[in-house]
Amino acid sequence: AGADLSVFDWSGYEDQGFFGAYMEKHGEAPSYTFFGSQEEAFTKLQSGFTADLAHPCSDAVRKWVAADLIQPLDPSKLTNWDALLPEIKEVDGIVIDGEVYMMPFEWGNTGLIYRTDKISDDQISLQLMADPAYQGKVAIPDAASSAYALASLATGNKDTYTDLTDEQFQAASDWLRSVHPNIRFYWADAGQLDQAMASGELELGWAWNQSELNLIWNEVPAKMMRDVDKGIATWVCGYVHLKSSTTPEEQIYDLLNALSDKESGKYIIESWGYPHANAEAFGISDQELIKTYGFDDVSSFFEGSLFFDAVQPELEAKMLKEFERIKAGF
Amino acid sequence: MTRANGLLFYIILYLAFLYLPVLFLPLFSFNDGTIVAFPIKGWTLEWYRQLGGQETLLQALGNSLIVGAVTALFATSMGLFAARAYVRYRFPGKEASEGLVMLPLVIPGIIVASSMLILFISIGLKPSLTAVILGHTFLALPFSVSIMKSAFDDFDVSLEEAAFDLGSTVTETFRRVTLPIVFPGIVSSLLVTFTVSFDEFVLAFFLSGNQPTLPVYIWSQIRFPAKLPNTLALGSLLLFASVLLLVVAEMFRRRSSSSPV
Amino acid sequence: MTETSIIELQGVEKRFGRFVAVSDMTLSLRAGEFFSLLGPSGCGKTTALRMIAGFQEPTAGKVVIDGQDMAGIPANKRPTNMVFQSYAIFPHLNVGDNVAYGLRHRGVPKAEIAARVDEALGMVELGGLQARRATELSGGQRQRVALARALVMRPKVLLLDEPLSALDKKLREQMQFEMRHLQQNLGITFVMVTHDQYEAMTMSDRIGVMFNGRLVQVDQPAELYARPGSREVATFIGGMNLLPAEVRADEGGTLTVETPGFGTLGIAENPKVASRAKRIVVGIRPEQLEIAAERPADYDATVRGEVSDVAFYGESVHYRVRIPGIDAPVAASVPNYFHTVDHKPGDRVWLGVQGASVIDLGAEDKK
Amino acid sequence: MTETSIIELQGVEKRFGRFVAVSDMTLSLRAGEFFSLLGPSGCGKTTALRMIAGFQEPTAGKVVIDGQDMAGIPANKRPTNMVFQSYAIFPHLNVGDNVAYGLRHRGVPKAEIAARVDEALGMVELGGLQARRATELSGGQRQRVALARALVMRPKVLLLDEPLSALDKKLREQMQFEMRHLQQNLGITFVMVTHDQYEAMTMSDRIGVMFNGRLVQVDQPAELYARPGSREVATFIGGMNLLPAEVRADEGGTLTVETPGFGTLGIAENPKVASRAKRIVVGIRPEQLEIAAERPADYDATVRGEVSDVAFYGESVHYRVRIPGIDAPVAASVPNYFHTVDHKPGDRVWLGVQGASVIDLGAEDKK
Amino acid sequence: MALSAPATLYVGLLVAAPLVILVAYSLWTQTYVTIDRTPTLASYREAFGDPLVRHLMLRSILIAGAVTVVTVALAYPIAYFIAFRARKKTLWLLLITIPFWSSYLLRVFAWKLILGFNGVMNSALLALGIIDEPLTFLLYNEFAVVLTLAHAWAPFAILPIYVSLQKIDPSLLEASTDLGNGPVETFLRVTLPLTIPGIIAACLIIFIPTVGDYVTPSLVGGSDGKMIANLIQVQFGAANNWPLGATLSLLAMLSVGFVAIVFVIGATGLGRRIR
Ligand SMILES: Nc1ncnc2c1ncn2[C@@H]1O[C@H](COP(=O)(O)OP(=O)(O)OP(=O)(O)O)[C@@H](O)[C@H]1O
Ligand SMILES: Nc1ncnc2c1ncn2[C@@H]1O[C@H](COP(=O)(O)OP(=O)(O)OP(=O)(O)O)[C@@H](O)[C@H]1O
Ligand SMILES: NCCCCNCCCN
Ligand SMILES: [Mg+2]
Ligand SMILES: [Mg+2]
Repeated sequence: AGADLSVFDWSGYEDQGFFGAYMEKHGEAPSYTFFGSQEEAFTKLQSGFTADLAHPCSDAVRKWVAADLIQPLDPSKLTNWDALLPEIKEVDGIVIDGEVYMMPFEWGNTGLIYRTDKISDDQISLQLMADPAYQGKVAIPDAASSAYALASLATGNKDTYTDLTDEQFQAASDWLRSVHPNIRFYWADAGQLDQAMASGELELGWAWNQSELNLIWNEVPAKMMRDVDKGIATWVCGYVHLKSSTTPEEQIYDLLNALSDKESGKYIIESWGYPHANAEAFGISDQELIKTYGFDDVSSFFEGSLFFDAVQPELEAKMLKEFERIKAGF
Repeated sequence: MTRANGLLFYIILYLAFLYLPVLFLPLFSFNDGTIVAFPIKGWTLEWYRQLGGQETLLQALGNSLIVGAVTALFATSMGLFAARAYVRYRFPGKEASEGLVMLPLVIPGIIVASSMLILFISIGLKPSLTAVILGHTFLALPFSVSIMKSAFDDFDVSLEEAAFDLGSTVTETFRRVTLPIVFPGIVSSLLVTFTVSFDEFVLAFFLSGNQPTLPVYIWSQIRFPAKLPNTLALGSLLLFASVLLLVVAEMFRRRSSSSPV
Repeated sequence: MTETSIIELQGVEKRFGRFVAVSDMTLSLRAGEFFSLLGPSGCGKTTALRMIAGFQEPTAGKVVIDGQDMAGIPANKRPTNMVFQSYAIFPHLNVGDNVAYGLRHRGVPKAEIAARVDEALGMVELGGLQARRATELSGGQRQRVALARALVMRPKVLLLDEPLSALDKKLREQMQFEMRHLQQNLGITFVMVTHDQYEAMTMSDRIGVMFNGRLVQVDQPAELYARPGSREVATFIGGMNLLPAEVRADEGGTLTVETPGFGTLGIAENPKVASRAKRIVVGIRPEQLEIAAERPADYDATVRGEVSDVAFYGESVHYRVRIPGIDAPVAASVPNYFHTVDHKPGDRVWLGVQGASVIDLGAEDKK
Repeated sequence: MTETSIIELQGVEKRFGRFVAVSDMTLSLRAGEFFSLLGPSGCGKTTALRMIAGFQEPTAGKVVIDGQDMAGIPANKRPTNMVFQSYAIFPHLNVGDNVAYGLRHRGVPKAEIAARVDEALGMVELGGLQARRATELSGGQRQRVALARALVMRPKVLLLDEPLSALDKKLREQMQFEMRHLQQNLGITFVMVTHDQYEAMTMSDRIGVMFNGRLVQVDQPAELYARPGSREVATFIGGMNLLPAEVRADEGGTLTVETPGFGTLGIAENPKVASRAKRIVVGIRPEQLEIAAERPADYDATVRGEVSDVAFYGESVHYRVRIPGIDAPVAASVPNYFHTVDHKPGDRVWLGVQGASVIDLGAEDKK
Repeated sequence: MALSAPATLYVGLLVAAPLVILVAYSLWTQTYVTIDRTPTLASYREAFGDPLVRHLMLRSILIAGAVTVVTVALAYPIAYFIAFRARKKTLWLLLITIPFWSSYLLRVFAWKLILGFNGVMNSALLALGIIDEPLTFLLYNEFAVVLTLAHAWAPFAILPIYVSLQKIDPSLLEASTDLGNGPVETFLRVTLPLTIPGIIAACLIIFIPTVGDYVTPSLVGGSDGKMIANLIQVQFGAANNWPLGATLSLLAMLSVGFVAIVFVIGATGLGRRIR
């Protein structure tokens, strides 16, 4: 019964703390299949992979809609829709042409994590990544959009990141090229980055706030550079209803509503360190942690940070191509 | 003397090279920490204990078992007949056919995977366990054919003729003589093709749908540090099971090749 | 083509593609006889046997067994059984199950199977070995199991493809002996393929000699030796000195021939030789030549020559003697009664021969 | 141990673990002789040969070649060359390169290599086949290439391990002949291993007979046949009827013995037999027995019996005759002069023998 | 013959059909999420025009070549040992294969544990005081790729060479010795030329698939170790440009085939010249 519902998700999101209400009602967890990156997920879906729900981030939604992979959601069936943070509902890709395509779930930052025992707080900046002193001590994601987001921040073009002019694109590419000699590896999975930061192999890493917490929990002296002026990015991910879905709607909305419940939000905040889309979740969570993670002022994440919106298709293609060349040292 | 010692020394070094990496997997599966690095923090069986509760892992394991079993059956039955033809008969195009069947051994995996993905989609077969099975059968065929070929090589044609001469029909001869004699070869082929499928990643990654095989599952897991120790525990168990399987297979193979005919 | 013929081959031919392995073979075997097909490797013996067994269909001609045309009747429906050269013992079955194999197919009741298997194993002196694994048998034992497995089927005809070639010399001689006795006791027709002339001669009632797919002579062993129908047969079986000869007279079955070295001789006309001619070839077996230091008396012809080679064979000594006017040295063998070699290379010796032991081998140009 | 001995084995022994393959072998070979090691399969012939070649080190004793102790000298440094049973023709090289192989190692100049290869191939009658691939040769040709490859090295001693066993009968006989001539012309010492008594007897100057790792008799072929030193040798070489006998008198080299069936006979004392005893075994070769329907005159002893078996061999006929008082039937062979078999199974016949052809084989209990 | 038909047809179809489709795709174009089926050589132009493609192709072939040479050279003595020296051959063969029956991904991962910054190697060297900073050149480069693959392919090199060594009649080696040659010369003049077919088989079985590997380079190769297959994988994945992916696949196959043929001809010819 409950397991009939299939979810295509990031690995780890099968955590039953996320959907307690669903478990209560159906007695069984949905069945999960995992992907490692949004691109991988997209390729699989395009080649015929079927599921009921998938978990991309907002920047991918337009592309998925264009590829005819997802169907709109009915907000009236989303019981927690009104409780969601208003800033989030305005993010591009959640609603397209008046139709709700994604129910936001978790959000967070991509930022510069650094070893506090090697680099002091006042010393830290994105430009350090290109500093020859850090040769072999830097890692950035093996993902073009994330790399160009970083480069746009570093070259002062964060506002036009989704629609860079040719000169701006050139500047971003040049900047990435200047970082390339320092790169130990382009990370493909967060675990790889975490391990390398923990061991001291890396001192600077462009990564997600989950990594920051993972390091702190493992007692590694590291933290994320959170100063919006120095450069940080924000993203929102959520669940979309796939066209290939075969399970009755009711069951699908049961899961979506369980995921967006404030109890679920409390759980992800407290044990994963990710902020949740439900505004009420913050109130019922451990306030000590809320403060430590900087979630007491939610709006600060949105103002001034670079937001991961969908990049223009032609620009995206250019980024992908150029990024391959940069990685190869060209 | 010294030359022989030198060779022996090299053999020992090489064995260390083969074994050391693999032995680190079980070692770290007992490590009491999620970050896989020295020094080892402490010893625990926690990761093994957790395995039982991992629904998706168990499902992936089940999928791999199914895919492996069906692949082994398909590849071995096709291999059985093909090998029989190759050993027994001369026919036009035999060399070409033998060469063709060995081709999967030498085509780069990504090319097989990507082109099969395109092929299956274009004939309306969505990524699924079925697609993986078809792909794995393709990869496993050369193994099965060569194992069955050596089984038939040892098999004297006159045994079948003798059965026929003593009144047996063609099917009876196959059942009472051919099958029992090449049986060890069949078992050995089933085991080897099963293992080829069980450990295959690239094709399964491209072709599996919402039911991942174990390697695809492992791929999604080794990217997440919290899951890594579980994966190592699983890998250690797999290693152990494979050794058992291989020993059994080898016993069968020996029985088949030692039967003088 | 007599009333009691059990196997008849009528103009049987077998082609593999363009290659003719057996051509126009006509042969009639009497029930109860021990018949051997003798010939060099590749001459088509096995192919002929397999056409009788039904493993190969003739491309022309007819195989008749026990009065029934075998065309279209597969091997498993023929009243013949075969002993294979490699024995083809089923390795996954024990001795008893090997022998019982054919009976099980026929659905013979269990108790009868056991009794008949016992009996058959007794016949080949393997009683009590029922439970032995096939892999634990010696070569000679394997041969016996193969024999028992075929005999237990009580075939009308037993076909044997070089049944003894895998055994060593001592064992082979013993089995020749035993198989011959078994055949005589059972009265079954045996058709055996061999390339060993001694095996064929010591075991068979009649021998069919094959060359290049053709059956060239069918005769009793002594007849075959004494009156070979061609030079090929003459040299394939036993040693033979060949000499060209010119026929001077031909009357009442006696030919007067002029030969190099030995001069004029009266020899018997050989009825096995097809063509008559002026220039013929005659043969003399090495053991029919007398060799002596002094001119031997009482021989129809004598000639002088020089010993070129001496080979000591134990029971006999083989000499080669060069004779003026004859190309190849002439071979003569002498029983070694006195443990001595009488002539050395270089010695001048006399050879003597009787006209009666010179064999007419037909026209010279015939190959 | 003579001045001209080229190979000396002094108490040579070879153990494999606990198994003694060759034990206490002492032997001296003369330069230029053709020596054969003869014995049944597994008796240690190959092992002995390989110790001479240097492929195996003796576990005791000494191998001396041309006056030099070979201890510690590897095969590639010894003045011997070998023709292997399987010929060991290098499959990746053509005929010329095979023959040139050893010369290339020695760094012989190109032109000389070519000349010597030509010469060696000429000797074995393969001139002009230099470019032929090894895989395209017939069995006989491979044998010749192996011979040429060894001869081109101009070894002091040529070792041959069953060099002819892979060939068919006709070719084997021809090669025996040719090899013997080649050896005589070149004057090289040949040491050949064989298990074929005829091959050993026809080719060798001397034969060493081995059983179970021991060299039991070394003699010239005729001597070996006439005076075997033991029952094993007597029965291994040629046919032999064995009879128990009691020595009644022993004087001047003549034994008076009492045998079952044949009664009292005067026979020559055999100097090759070590031990003297009262109860001995005597041997009679089948060809030394006269077989006749009427009691033959002029024989030292005659006895009556019944024919149990007749085997026709072409040049001779072999009878088995059952005689009261003698366990196994007695074998007698008769040259087939008259193309007829004179006696049939069941016939009563007389056997006659001369005391001079009865062989003293020593004490009875000796095995 | 009818019996081999299923296998032949199966492989034939699964080889031929994808090839046809691959060719078709390579002639199409893709923008964003839509495929344009008008035949064009655009992808080929793009592939040929891009120095990156040439660079990766060349590097792939060089890395695969290095992997092949290293693997075969390391494996030869083992195969030799098992064929000529070892008593219990099957036991040894078993011993050689056992490590390969764990998961392939985990084996590659195991190399990261060894070569990593705080991996086994660095830990050991640090503990022994040989170094006082972890070595960083062990991982994320061509060296790591070659080492990892030389490990992964070991049995595929050992087995064919073992088979060809085992076919050598020992009397050939004795004959060579008998004709005056020492062990080294015998090896070079007899053993080696006779095992060339086995060496060629091992090389092909290793070289060809290695060019197409992308998992190992992406795990241990860093950016220096990336190969053409990674670029192909990107086209089918992130870049979502299947036509270019198909084109690159075809070009990779052709290059590999060409190199393989040249190699086989060269190796065979070389073997023939040893006398
Ligand atoms: N199935 C076949 N296809 C083609 N040629 C064949 C086939 N079987 C036999 N031959 C050829 O027919 C000829 C006769 O073969 P056959 O086996 O009857 O010879 P044989 O007299 O039994 O020889 P041997 O004593 O060597 O067993 C040979 O030249 C052989 O190569
Ligand atoms: N390397 C070895 N290890 C153990 N035993 C051996 C070895 N080589 C030979 N033997 C044994 O030594 C005995 C003599 O062997 P050898 O090869 O010398 O016999 P042979 O007289 O040449 O026999 P054949 O005529 O069969 O070639 C045999 O019983 C054999 O099994
Ligand atoms: N390009 C957008 C990056 C979004 C990262 N999302 C990470 C989610 C991890 N659960
Ligand atoms: Mg035959
Ligand atoms: Mg031997």
